[in-house]
Amino acid sequence: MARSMLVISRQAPWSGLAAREALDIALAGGAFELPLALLLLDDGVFQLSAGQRPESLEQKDLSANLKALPLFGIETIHVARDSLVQRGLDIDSLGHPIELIEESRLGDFIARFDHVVTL
Amino acid sequence: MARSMLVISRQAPWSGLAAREALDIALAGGAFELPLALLLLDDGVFQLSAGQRPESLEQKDLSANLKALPLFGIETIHVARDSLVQRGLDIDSLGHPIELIEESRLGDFIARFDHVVTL
Amino acid sequence: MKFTIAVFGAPHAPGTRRALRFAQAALAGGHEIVRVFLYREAVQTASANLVSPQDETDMGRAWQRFVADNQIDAVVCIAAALRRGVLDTGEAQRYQRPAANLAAGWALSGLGQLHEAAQQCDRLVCFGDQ
Amino acid sequence: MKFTIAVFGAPHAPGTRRALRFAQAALAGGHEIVRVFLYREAVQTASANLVSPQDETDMGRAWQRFVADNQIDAVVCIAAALRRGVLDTGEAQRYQRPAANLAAGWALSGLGQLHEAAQQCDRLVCFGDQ
Amino acid sequence: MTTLHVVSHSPFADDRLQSCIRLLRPEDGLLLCGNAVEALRDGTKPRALLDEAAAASRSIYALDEDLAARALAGLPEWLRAVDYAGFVELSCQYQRVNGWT
Amino acid sequence: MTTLHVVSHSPFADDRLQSCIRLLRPEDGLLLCGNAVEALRDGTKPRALLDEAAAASRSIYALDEDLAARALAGLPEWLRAVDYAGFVELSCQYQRVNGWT
Repeated sequence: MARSMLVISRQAPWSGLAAREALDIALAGGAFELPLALLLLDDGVFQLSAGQRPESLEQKDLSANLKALPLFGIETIHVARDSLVQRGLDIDSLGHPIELIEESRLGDFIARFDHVVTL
Repeated sequence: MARSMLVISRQAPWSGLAAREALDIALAGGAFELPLALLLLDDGVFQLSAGQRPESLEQKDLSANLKALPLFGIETIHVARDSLVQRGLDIDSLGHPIELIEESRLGDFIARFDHVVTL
Repeated sequence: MKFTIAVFGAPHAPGTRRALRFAQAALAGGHEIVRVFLYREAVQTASANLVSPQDETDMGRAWQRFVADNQIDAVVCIAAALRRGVLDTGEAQRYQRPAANLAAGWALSGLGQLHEAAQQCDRLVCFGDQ
Repeated sequence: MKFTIAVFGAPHAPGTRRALRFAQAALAGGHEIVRVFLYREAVQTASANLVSPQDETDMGRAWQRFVADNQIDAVVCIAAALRRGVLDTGEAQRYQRPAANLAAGWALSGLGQLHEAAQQCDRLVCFGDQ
Repeated sequence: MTTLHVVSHSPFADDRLQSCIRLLRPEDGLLLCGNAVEALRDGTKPRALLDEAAAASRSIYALDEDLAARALAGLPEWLRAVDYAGFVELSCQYQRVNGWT
Repeated sequence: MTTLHVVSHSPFADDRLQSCIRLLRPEDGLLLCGNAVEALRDGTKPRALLDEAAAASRSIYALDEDLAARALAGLPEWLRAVDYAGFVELSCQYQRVNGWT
């Protein structure tokens, strides 16, 4: 049976290449149809913020890559609820369908996967 | 009259090249006999910790470079007192002679210099 | 056990040295290393152009020796390497850049190589900048 | 006013782009740039080997064009560059490395050049990784 | 003798903003750019710190392109947004620039 | 199903240690290395967090070379120092390794 991988993305979308390169790991794994999940934690939740205008910083739209995840077999984006709350993001107006994970369940969630890559 | 520079070093000595490269700016300026000062702030105060053994990490002794400062005309190392206290460092057992600066005086101290470089 | 070692930090980062020491200890403990994979800033560790001061450890050289001495499968992410200017002969020609600078012993390849190694190993261990 | 611009972050760091926009705005505002000085990870911005994906801004090229178009005195710290594998022809020969990769328009020199510029300018403005 | 402090790290991940605010004087300025503008999010701890600093007569600016990229709403009245021309002007107006790199 | 978390950033400058401790379960392990071992300094806030975690049955380890380099004294009784062979053993003993890179 294929080994599963969790990619934990902890960086804001405008911090250089970190968020993009985390997502690239997920997309590459999805292309091989591997069992793979993405968890946005800490500043990683800023990737979900609605109405982003990456063109003001001459950046590509990371949001489009997030939207592409289902095409690569990654149906849901997992998100730490307390990271969202701490950063003042409104859970009801995010740009993407997500699955919230409570703080008390984060450890169990991580332990569901064979491998973890945190970026 | 020569313009003065304050180098603010905020990184621990074992964080890669940051602390060393901050100190190199100070030493290079000292070699030209420019009016220059060094302020250790935040994690930068770990550079003063006594009894360090850089050889356990195959690193060069940064402490020797700090000791060399007077040879380059930088007589005192300035240190933010609250950074030391917050990090549990004992002010009486530091490896170097220093001049403490109180939190309320940091802004005035910085404003004494023509230029500031923070690393 | 079978390990995959992923390195993300710059050549002179403490995490890059720690990854090497961990890899050496894994072999010494009788374990196997399926692959070493350099990603993000770590691709610079595979640059043949790094020049360390004589009294400092040359991390690029140390990794290169480890890879050669133990015949480690040593892969550098090609997308990360192109962005950061680490090119093999083929890429240097393709993009008409002055010269290849990938050190011997390393191979440029895709992120798929990280996943392939993850499929073959018991533990994937990642090391960052700190 | 006379500005010196010091850049410390990697080529793709937000701070490196911000430094360029600031420098352009300074010139547009009628100010003078005494020198641009690359230090720490920013030395990679002067690598001629950087290859950006076609739909992304090529920061190395953007800086190079700015420096050329405005005849900016553009210095890369030699000690920082050696450690990170950015070499001009002379250094590549001296250390017998495969090839020089310093982009045209940049010159390797010592930290003294940062201090010299600081002596000549009204404002030294530093940009980091973020 | 005034100083313009420039902070660009996320206040949630990094200690720079907090460290800077503690040494900011009424005559100094603070320019938020990059991820540091996230400190302006309504209802967060960093925002409370900024509100407090503004109430104590600290001058706080933000780079407009970073506000736009993040679609930040609910910006405080005390905030002054600047473009790059404004950033350059501030660098002249204050007597030194301390970039918290 | 157990996880070994590896943290190496300074707890005074960065949020990784705090974020990690909040999701650590009794069956997980936490290995401090690099500047993260500074969290062990007596009388500091990060140390209080670690003391609390240890009291709640969390297993906490530290890489011995990082303790030695910093001449850390007053180490807590609950701490287990490991060398690289021990780091490798922990990686086998726990079922996955999460490096907080």
